[in-house]
Amino acid sequence: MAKIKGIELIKDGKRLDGRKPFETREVEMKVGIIPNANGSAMVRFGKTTAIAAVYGPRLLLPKHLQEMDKAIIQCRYNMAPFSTDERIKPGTSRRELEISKVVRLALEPVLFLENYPKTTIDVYVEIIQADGSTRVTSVNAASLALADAGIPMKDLVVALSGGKINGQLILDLNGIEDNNSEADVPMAFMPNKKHITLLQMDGELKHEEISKLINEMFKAGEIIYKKQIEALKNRYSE
Amino acid sequence: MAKIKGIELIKDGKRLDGRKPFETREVEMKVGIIPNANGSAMVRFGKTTAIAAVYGPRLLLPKHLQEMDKAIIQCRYNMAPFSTDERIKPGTSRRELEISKVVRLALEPVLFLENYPKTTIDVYVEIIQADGSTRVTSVNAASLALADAGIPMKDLVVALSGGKINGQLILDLNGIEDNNSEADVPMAFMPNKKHITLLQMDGELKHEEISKLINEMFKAGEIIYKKQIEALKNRYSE
Amino acid sequence: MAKIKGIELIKDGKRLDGRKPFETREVEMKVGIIPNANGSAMVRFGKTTAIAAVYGPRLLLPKHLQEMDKAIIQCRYNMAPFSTDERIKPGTSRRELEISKVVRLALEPVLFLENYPKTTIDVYVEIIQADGSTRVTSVNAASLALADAGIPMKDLVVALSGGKINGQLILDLNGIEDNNSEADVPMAFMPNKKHITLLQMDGELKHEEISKLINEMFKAGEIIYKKQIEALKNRYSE
Amino acid sequence: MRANYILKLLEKDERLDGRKLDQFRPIAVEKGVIERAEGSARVKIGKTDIIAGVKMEIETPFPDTPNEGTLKTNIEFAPIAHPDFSPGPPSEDATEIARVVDRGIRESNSIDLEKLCLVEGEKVWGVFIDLHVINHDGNLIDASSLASVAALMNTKIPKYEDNKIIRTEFVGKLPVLHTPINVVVSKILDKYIVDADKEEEEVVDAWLSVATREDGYVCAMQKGGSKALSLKDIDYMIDLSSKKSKELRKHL
Amino acid sequence: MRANYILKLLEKDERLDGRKLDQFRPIAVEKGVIERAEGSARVKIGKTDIIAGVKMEIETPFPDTPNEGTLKTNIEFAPIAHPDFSPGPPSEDATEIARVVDRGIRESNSIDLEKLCLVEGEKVWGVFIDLHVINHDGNLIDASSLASVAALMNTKIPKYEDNKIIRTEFVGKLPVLHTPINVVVSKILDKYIVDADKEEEEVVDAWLSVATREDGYVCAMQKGGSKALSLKDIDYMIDLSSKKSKELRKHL
Amino acid sequence: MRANYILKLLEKDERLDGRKLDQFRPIAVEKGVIERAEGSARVKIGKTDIIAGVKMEIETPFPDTPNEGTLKTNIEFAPIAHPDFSPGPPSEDATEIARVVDRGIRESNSIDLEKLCLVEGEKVWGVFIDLHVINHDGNLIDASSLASVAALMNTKIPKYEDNKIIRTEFVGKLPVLHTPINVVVSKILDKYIVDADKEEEEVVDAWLSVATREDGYVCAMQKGGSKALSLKDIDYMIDLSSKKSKELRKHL
Repeated sequence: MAKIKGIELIKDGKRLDGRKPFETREVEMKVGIIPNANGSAMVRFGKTTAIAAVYGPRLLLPKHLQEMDKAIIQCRYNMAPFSTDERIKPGTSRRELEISKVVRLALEPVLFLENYPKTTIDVYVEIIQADGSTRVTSVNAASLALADAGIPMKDLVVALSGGKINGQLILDLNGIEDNNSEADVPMAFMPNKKHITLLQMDGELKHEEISKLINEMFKAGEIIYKKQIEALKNRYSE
Repeated sequence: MAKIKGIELIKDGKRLDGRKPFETREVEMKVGIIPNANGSAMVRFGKTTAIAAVYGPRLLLPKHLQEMDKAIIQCRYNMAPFSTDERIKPGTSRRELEISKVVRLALEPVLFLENYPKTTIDVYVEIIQADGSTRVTSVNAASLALADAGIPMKDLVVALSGGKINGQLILDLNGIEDNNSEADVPMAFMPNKKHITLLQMDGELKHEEISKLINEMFKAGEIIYKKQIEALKNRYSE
Repeated sequence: MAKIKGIELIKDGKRLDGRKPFETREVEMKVGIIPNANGSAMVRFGKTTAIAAVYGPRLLLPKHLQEMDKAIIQCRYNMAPFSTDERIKPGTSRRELEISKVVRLALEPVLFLENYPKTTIDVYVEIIQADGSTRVTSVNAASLALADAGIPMKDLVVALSGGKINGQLILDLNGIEDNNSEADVPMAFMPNKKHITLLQMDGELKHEEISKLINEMFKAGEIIYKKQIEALKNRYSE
Repeated sequence: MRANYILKLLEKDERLDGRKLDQFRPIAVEKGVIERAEGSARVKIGKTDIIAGVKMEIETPFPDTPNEGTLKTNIEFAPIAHPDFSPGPPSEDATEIARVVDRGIRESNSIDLEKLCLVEGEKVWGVFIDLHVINHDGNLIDASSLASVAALMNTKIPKYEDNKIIRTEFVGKLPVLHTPINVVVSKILDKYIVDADKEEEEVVDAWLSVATREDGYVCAMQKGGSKALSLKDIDYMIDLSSKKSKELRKHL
Repeated sequence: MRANYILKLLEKDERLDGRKLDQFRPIAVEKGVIERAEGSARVKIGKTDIIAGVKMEIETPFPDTPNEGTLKTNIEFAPIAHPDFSPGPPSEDATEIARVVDRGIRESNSIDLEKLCLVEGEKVWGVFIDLHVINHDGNLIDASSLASVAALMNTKIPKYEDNKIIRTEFVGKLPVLHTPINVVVSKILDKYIVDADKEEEEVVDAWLSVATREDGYVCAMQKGGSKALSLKDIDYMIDLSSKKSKELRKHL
Repeated sequence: MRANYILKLLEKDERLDGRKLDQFRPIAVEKGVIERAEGSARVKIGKTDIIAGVKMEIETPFPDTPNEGTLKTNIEFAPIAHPDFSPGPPSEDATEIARVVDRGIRESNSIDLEKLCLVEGEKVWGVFIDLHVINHDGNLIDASSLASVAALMNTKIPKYEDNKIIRTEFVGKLPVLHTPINVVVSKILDKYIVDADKEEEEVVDAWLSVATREDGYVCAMQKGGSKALSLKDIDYMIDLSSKKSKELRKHL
């Protein structure tokens, strides 16, 4: 994941894959793809593909892990060994452990955990192919899987990434942009109230750039929100 | 465990160690060698030496692993670090894990597990020295250890390996034959009814060759069966 | 930890750091340094620095580990990754596991474990900097931490190391002496009755040398004992 | 209940979903589903859904085969695939499947490993087959085996230059010499069925997995289940498996 | 009980220990506390007490950055530090802190990693930051980050000769270009506080960790907590964090 | 019950099996029991039964001893040996025994490690002693130590040619300079016994393991048990241990 020195990621206002700065890649969403799961979804941003499944709410065992007054969310983000250039050895890396946590926290604010004491809601995400922005793709997939599982939610959760390349703010970083960006800002939010549930940043940004990026992500998120709604409708009109 | 190119494993009808195709190596069996165990046995085929111990039926803990209506068998096949040319690092390999399972399944059909609800019958096998055919040697040792433990059995379990070298079907592969064979077929069976409880095959064989080999193994198994009976008698006439 | 061939560790009766054979390094002791712990202490012998904390007696979970008629001591000796020349990878080595056991056994004889059935007294020691004699420094720190925790003790436990360099018996080995010594004898004892609770030896010694060393350690232990008493007094006069 | 009903039906040579005893569920094989992998395939057999991805990496050869590439097969029972799967190290069952698939490919000499040597004794291509279960509705062995072979057939060898793998350029296809096809035949009572689904697997007495090559040679077998089999059973099961393998091979 | 009292006080802009909402507890930074480490620092923020040690080791560079040294940050929740800490592999929380601190240093280009190359593609200096928690009374992120930067500034590079590290001689100081300072701002109800102690952390709704460089650039952020934040919240929190970072930087 | 009876007997200087306090159970040492190992021995002390196997492997020397071979001692409490042993990583007790045996051999300079150097700083022989417990009836330390030294004396060094170990040809015997013999003396009440069996071990107050070389030097000690010992105890125990070590050495 080296930065390539002096790489020109944007030229005449176009990115390497032809996109404009605030244009997202092709987005595909499909709900209900895993028959065994209570809820499931596949979300693809360009080549980045996440599959999420929800099992539960189900009784949490062993007992001493149970919360008496609410459900807990157990979340695992995992990359398939073949999802990247170099094969990933099985086992959970520190990066995967951290992303599992931020994905969980991105979802928690929309759920009514107090409705399901002593249970667990298990959210599993597999990255089948990775080309940047995997954690936000995961959040979108998990949001749909939760809705598909019929778990009441205050709102859906919409996620995408913003960043900066060659001095230009952009949205939806792909792999090469991610590795060579000046900054990378994954974000998730509840689209109706614009409440942010996941926000991370790496790189170098001025405060006003961060604010501008967040506003652009709010805007682009509208489209992603519509795609989520559409994918859920397709599921039930099948 | 490389195949040696063009190695001549059989010449004038004799194998490298002088055996005829369907001849087994020297077999030694001894029952009751571990005072602490409920049952135990040592079985040696040539240099390949397995020591098996049975502990149980004993209460299975933790409770959530118990089966309400029968005993479970817990089986571990393990190779001593000094049993082969290159030292084996402690810890269970995938190969050992798989063999543990097939040894367990080789024994299960002869036991009356429903007689011992909530318990475990622990079968442990240590390969003290390895020179081919370790899994079938293990099954013979485990069969004797179970009988020694006084656990009722429908029949003993007899095991041996068959294979093919230089186009010739053979029995009881040693290490060099195992590594350079065209096929390798470990098998275990109940000698009285000729019921097969373990069967694996690796290599290249025609269907009719498999059938012929199985028949030869049934025949040679008679002798192994007698050795088992004899070893058990010796134990009680001590 | 190589022995340096032909190194002269003692010259004109003085050791490399200027000490006489039976002289200890500067010793510093401080009690009550970890607010969260029930008891805690820092002990420094030269550069070797140990921090000990005691938590408990507290209920031991899971239940099946409890002893019905007494407390157990759980002890962990751990070296900080930056405590030595070469960084130590996190995780418990065999050496650390063994030292954890001998430190536990060094403390056990002074405690009234039968007073606290079903509980655990957790003794944790972190080596913040290592320059020889870390296990005895740990015992001194743990002794003070137990006293600070208000746990009744038959006596304090005093510990120091003896050894032999260039044919001369010495006390309190530092790192370079430890690595190049002819013998190394860590010891812990109850100062009032001179009862030995930890004794190990590595190297080459005649029986009479061992006895002489133990007597010298008893003597020097008086001073360490006084330092312990003083550190405890300072704690309560703060 | 359900188990009894399955058994009742079987007595009449019938199955829950109306299949014949020797009939597979619908099979779909899609190659090249993972662009970033050197080879890949997704296989669905009924509701069982599995992805095989092949990665090519530079490895040190084993000392006793200094001029041969290496092969490693791994399966992940991803917790998305079944309520009983949980994260963690591979279970005994997962290990068995990975080894059965691995041996089928290895023992059939499916891949021409000598063609994968770069510097004798130092550098060879390592072929890593990773199986990822998406939904588990029984017969993981056949689905895994079929997905693995399909993925191998789909695998390209990347360029290797200046000690670096150039994953955007390729020097050719992976040399696949043979296509072993695995078909598990299960025995329930005195009936033999193929492609047992998850519910059927729970009442299976014994099964035999047989991998057959395109030239009719059997190259791997594995008996499973807690009951014994007679030689007559085994003869019948090998025959049935070999016959069905021809049908499955058409999906490659 | 206690939690309710904290909330009650906050409504009046008050805190348990009398601090203002935007006030840190007393801070003490001591550098060079571990003689045998190449760099070290001990930071106390109130009763929170943490040691950072830096070890320099010879490493192989990553293939894609053959001429750069490596950085690894690790935190140990030593069981001495809190009754809930127990020996074992790092928890999710420990992993998150290590990664937040690591990214703050890495993304701010704090260390001039190219100066740490010995033989391109073969040997570089590896910088290992190990954080050891001595007492945990809240705000481990800020304390860890401050201790790490202080320890890096205190780090000397040992001599490397004849394939050996001579740890008693030094060739110079670690080239530290930037000093990112992390300040977590926590939101409780509609109040924003800095330096939440352990008790306050238990009632925090959401927090934002912001690392600010000496030139005012933000170089890392991480949102935590189980409640959401608005853009207005975030703008306010970044402002407050950047402001406080100047105060903390004075302790370096 | 049983424990009380043991104590009652001891008061009369008697033991359950009729032995004297300073008497070992029958000892049997058989060398060369594992043909495929470079060295091996099986030691039985009463019903305690243990196999030591020595493997010779090519290793990289430690940086600070570039011209010396390496030694590693490992013990496996195989679950065949006792109802309380279970599969898994080594317990605290197993680790202690491995380290006591290892130190006894290492500190007595038993093996001439400099003779095991092949290429300075690059390749040396690694000596791996693996202890496998077959039946545990007490006094594992003495049995392990005796088996290890017997196995070392039985060890041959294989030929090493063209970067390969030829395990069927040997260049000579492992250079064993010293034979440290370990004898544990246990204190129960005010009595000292040797070779405590499993039942006796459960009532031992304190024990001292002493390794004595053939020249009378003590080369390793380890105190165990939950009670303290006086210097008088220790003097007595060293004497008794050294005396008994001569008896045990005859079995080599």
